[in-house]
Amino acid sequence: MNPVQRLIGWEGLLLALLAVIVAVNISYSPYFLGVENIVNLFQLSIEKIIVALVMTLVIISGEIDLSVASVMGLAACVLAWLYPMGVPMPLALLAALASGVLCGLFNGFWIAYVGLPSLAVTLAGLIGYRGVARILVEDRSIGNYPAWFNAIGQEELVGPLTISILVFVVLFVIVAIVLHRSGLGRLIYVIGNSPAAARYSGVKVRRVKMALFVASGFVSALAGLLYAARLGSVRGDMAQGFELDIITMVLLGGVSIFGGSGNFLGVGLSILVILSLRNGMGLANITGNTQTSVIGALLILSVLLPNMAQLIRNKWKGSET
Amino acid sequence: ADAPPPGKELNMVLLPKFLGIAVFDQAHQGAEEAAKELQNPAKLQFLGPTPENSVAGQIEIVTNAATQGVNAIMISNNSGDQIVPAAKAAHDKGIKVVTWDSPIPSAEGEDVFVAQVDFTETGKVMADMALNILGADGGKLAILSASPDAANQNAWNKAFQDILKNDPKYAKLQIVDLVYGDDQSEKSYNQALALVDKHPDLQLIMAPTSVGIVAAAKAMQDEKLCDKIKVSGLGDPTEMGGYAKNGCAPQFALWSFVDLGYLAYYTAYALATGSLKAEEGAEFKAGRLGDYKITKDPTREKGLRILMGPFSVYTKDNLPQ
Amino acid sequence: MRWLQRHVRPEQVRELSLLILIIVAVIIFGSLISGYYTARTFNRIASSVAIITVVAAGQTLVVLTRNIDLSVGSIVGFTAYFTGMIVAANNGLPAIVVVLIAIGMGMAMGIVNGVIVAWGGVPSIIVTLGTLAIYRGLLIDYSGAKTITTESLPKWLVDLPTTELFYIGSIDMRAIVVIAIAVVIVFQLATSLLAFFRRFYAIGSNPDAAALIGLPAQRMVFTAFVLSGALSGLAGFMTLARFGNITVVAAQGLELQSVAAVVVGGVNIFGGSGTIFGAMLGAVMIGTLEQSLFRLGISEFWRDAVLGLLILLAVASDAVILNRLRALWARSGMTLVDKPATLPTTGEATR
Amino acid sequence: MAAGRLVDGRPPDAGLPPVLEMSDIAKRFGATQALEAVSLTLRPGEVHALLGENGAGKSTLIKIMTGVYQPDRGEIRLAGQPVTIGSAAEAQRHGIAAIYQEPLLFPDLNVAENIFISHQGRGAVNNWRKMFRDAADILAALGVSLDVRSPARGLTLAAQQSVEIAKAISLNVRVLIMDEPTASLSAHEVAQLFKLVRDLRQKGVAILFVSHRMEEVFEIADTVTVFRDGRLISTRPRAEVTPQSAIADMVGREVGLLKARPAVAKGDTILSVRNLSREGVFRDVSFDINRGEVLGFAGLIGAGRTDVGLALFGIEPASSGSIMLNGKEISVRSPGEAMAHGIAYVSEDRRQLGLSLPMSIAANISLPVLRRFLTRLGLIRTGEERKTAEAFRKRLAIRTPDVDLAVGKLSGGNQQKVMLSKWLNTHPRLLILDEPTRGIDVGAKAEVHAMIGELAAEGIGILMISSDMPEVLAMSDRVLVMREGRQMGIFSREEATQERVMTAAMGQQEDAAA
Ligand SMILES: Nc1ncnc2c1ncn2[C@@H]1O[C@H](COP(=O)(O)OP(=O)(O)OP(=O)(O)O)[C@@H](O)[C@H]1O
Ligand SMILES: Nc1ncnc2c1ncn2[C@@H]1O[C@H](COP(=O)(O)OP(=O)(O)OP(=O)(O)O)[C@@H](O)[C@H]1O
Ligand SMILES: [Mg+2]
Ligand SMILES: [Mg+2]
Repeated sequence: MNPVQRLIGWEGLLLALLAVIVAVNISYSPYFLGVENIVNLFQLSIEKIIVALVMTLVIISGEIDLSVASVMGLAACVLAWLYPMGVPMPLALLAALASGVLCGLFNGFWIAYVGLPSLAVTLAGLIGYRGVARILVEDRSIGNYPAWFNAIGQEELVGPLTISILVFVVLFVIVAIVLHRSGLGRLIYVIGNSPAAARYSGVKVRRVKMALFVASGFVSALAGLLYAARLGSVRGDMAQGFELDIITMVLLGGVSIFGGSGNFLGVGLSILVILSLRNGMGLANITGNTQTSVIGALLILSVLLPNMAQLIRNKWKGSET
Repeated sequence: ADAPPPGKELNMVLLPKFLGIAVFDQAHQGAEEAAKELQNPAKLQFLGPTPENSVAGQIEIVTNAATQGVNAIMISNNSGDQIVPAAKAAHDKGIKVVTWDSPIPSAEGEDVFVAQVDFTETGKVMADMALNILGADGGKLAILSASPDAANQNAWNKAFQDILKNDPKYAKLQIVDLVYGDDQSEKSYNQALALVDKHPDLQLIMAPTSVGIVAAAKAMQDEKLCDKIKVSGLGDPTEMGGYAKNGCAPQFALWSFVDLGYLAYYTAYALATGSLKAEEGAEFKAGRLGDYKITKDPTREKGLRILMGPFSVYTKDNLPQ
Repeated sequence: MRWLQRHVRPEQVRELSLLILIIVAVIIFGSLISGYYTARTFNRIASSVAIITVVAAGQTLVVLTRNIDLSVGSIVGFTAYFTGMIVAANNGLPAIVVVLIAIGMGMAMGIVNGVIVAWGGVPSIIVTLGTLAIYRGLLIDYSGAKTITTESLPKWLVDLPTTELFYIGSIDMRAIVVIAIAVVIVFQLATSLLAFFRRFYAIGSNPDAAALIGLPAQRMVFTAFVLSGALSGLAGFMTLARFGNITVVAAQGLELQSVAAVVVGGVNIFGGSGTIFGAMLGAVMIGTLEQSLFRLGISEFWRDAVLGLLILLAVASDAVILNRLRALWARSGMTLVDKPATLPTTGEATR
Repeated sequence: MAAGRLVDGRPPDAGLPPVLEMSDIAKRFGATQALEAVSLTLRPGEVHALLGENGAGKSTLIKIMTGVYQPDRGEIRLAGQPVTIGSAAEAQRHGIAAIYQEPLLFPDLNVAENIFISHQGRGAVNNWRKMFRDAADILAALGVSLDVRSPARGLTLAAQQSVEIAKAISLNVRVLIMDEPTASLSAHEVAQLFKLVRDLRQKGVAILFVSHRMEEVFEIADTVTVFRDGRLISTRPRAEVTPQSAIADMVGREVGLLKARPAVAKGDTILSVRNLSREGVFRDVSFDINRGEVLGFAGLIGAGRTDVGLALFGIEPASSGSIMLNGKEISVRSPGEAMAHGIAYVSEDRRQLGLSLPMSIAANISLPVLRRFLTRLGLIRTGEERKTAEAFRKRLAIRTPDVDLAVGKLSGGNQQKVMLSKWLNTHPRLLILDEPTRGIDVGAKAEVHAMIGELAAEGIGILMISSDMPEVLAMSDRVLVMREGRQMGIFSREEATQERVMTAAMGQQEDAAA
């Protein structure tokens, strides 16, 4: 299958899936199409899908960042730690973002310059950064931020849209262009496909990877702050376990875990699929564990079914793959 | 005080911390019982998140419930103040928000908290059990709590620590450590053992969590330490019976979660029908449990509460058959 | 150097370095913690590491084939819970049957993973991310939120974790620990001696070549997942025995722990190299740190931070060492022997 | 086994019943008809050479024999019996083994295991001692001594190739297929290999031998078959074939044999290297390259030539010594710097280091100079990119439907051409070619040589690492010979004869050293 066919195949599938889910949701729940609900549908997972955008780049480059959720938590906790000490809010926010960048640099250093597998490094990060977050806030739950900060996460800004949602939209467009139109995007694919060849072509592989992890750290921190703004208070366990959901979104989008392939249309669609599915099940009063099971099954089937179809087609064409 | 009018069709949601924990299912039974008594034709929704996704899950469920415009939500809050925006939103839409088992610390977005017992009372009960076990000349004890993020746990521990500090009666009881088992048997078990290693002269492990207390008891039994180190705290008699008998846990306390669910339902129903106003001094009759009164919550300045009580302290002699 | 090369293979060097790291760690902790060198400390670490070790052994097999099994945590929890339920219902069951039930359950779930990965051609991380959620979901659904309690279990099972099988000096070897060690020994031998198991390395090392020489890649991958499932099942049984009280959150997060153990243990996450023994060392390393840091009196809240850092250092130090050695190995790898007697005959042909 | 009757070493005779017959085989890949109505017969004790341009279908036919691909049409008979070869495993069971164009080893397994794993029973228990001993013996027979305990990772192509061959002969085969086995071997090793092939022939094994090196084919083959565009053009006994006629069949036109490049007038020195060394890899390499000059690098595999190349290109920077470009001392710490100085390096390993196989031809060609194709905002001007690619496609006659095709889909030779284009696109002043014609057919080879000539004429300095002796002698103005990381001498075009270069490469005393 050439890339074009594959693209149509995969995104087509997701699109069909999305159509079905939306149809079912509409028929089941009168509330689904309500503006309020649509906004909530995004709001409830907005931080995850923001991080999913950068995660896409990281995975296509053949790496992975398991530490994103912990970085989200850490950034929020840095804020929660500084603000009560009387540090002015803007400074506290900058510091929080900086902490994300630092985590990114740290990951990037070990992965790009020392050459450790990202899975190992960011696994350590997953544990370690969460630990630092814990050190900062311990068992406290810290709230009472300035109203304008909470507004960022909660108030509707343009029509019914919150700042978080706008951030997501803008980021989506930017990252999509970077990946599919820019030189950097090209390099990301090449590195994902054949790192050695990239190096032998004078590509600054290390710098690109470093850049990706820093971006990942920064955006995760940003998302963490948006999360804090949305919930209005911060605890040590913030965003714990989000990494799996985020990776699920990216992989369901048809991005190869081995790097080198995948595209943004797919990720966009998979985000819509997962969010509307969750929301639909929520409105149908389906409880948490069933929801996660269904999404788990969906994740598997969405790759399994096309493969099966392909396999059968070949069997019956009698030719090898 | 008069009972709420039966037979009203009210959509109500019962929301536990997360699914799969025995005590919450007992609360569910109680609520169902109340629902039958009050002849509410609408089905009671028992919706919960999965353990690993508790905070985000609870927020999501509350938000969806608001979207569906249910009449009342009963929350055992696991999200500290992070649930506030969601709860507020629901409350602003005229939905009655009742918390039970674990309240919203700031009490924002909450009508009333149905308290199983008085939290300072809890501290006292824990102190008394400790005193009874360790005797007049006291000794060293450590707290094995659930997660650092559980509001009610933290409140209890604080009350416990305060009373030991301030009341000369308990002067000889010394708290040497506070650790968390995250309501996971394995972690609690290992934590208990670790405590033993770290404090050679430890005499009592106080675990105000139904998961933690059994794990601790099992650990002491396995290590044949029961005669040296006792276990106490808040535990489910059906799980703890054995340890009460064999002396590993001579005393522990709990309230009836069935009654708690029952009372929570009555409260929410009464509020939703308007027969009960969420204000200090308001009274109503909750079926078989009799009359209750809404009072200020001493542990939360803005909060209102209904106090269920009482504690039942269990020993090997009064275990339920 | 030459001698070393003859007798030690790179991945063994990797393990040696890790072993040294552990020893150093123990010495440091020993000097900081009074009464550290006791049978008790050993018991603590050993029995807390036992379960994760068994899981990590299965994880290693999977990782060798360039796959990963993130569902192990859910499998362990699932088997622990339902095995518990079954024994609770009929206390009379002979031990061996109980163990087989647990292993069988795990195997079944491993088979599901394996079939989908091997023949469905779905990347393992996707499959097991899915089954991670599904198995746990099923557990919550069918548990009816009951807790398995020590009460309901037969005595032999409750006592198993503390039964001492034999003694080495003052150290008593407990059943759980012995099971783990047995698993490690069996699979270590198998993976180094049996052609069948060597194929795991081949497939992970170069799938294309494996296909060209006709190794049944799909069957091998399938086998790896089944074994991982079975071992998780066994771990489930061990969990039931050790903790007695099983809730639906049992063994949550074990997947990451096992991956951590495997990674620290020097198993190449991209397949092809690493050993069961290494994975065990990885588990021991982490277990030692966790236990000892607590004993050191490091605050609850500091532990994870320190742990994360130490894991990273473990990986880094051993990777650096290994790269050096790899280079050395490669360099002196080949020497083409000169045979002046047979000067190239191609000469004639070109004239 | 058919071979059984021949072990007494009776000379092979065409009268024997064929081991393997393929009739009317066809295979199509999407647009390309890789094979069409091909019929081929292999007899015991016969070395059957298969010639054809890049993309003629040689490898495809081989992959069909070894069960990697299934033919769309046609029949395969083994010792008279019709068979279907469903998988590589089946092919092995039938006694068919193959050595592929690119060696395929298990980097993490040690050499011995690499040799034996393919035919160990599933139930087998490794007896490492015995395995190591047997492996060492087999390699000894090949005249290679490898540490059989060391992992295959990091072996040079040559070393890997030797292991591949050892692997094949360790199973007792009836049909041995060699797809360009000599592509990465030096003359010395080729000689060793051919000894072996002759032994096997004696034992009655049928050997299918694919090579782009005429002289080898005529040295070893009994029968010569020529492919063109997926069709079988001719099958004749060697005696009836001349190089010219074979080439004519291959390309469908007359092509001159490799002829010496006219010496060019010396320009001034571009690059002068002094005492360049890298710890434990190579030492004290010193040479000059003038504008428009081709400096050949000869030596056995593993002599360290590639490493010198890598040092100049900044991949593995030298640890000491000096590099002067146009009289200015420069330091090359990274490929980026090297390219900035106008140095380009065309790798010997196109699959791993040279190209990104899943990416399109155009993307590969633009990669080193991607900047040139970016807008101010850093977006790619795909139109420009494709235009450039098209230009090179014409200039080097790359066989492909279009430049958006993934490079991996091209045949070996065409991939080589794409790699060349990629580096020519950087407009280098100094071009380092590492095995530039490895796996390239005569037609393309001639083109590449012509290209090298042109580039030199344009004033580019060229450093050509090659294990193809005739090529080195014909193309180079001067030849530098390396051996085990040391420079054995530099020979002027006049001094450089086959014998002298060889002797130097083999480490015999050589006074003519410059
Ligand atoms: N047996 C071996 N195992 C691993 N690496 C080897 C071996 N022999 C040589 N090498 C590596 O190969 C390089 C030297 O061979 P190199 O390829 O440079 O020689 P060459 O003359 O370029 O041969 P080739 O014709 O393959 O390019 C060095 O990097 C050396 O480390
Ligand atoms: N997997 C494939 N998919 C599509 N086309 C292919 C594939 N394999 C080979 N081809 C095409 O089939 C034709 C024959 O390729 P093949 O590799 O057999 O040529 P070859 O004679 O081996 O060339 P070379 O001498 O360069 O190795 C080429 O046009 C090639 O592009
Ligand atoms: Mg070929
Ligand atoms: Mg070379």
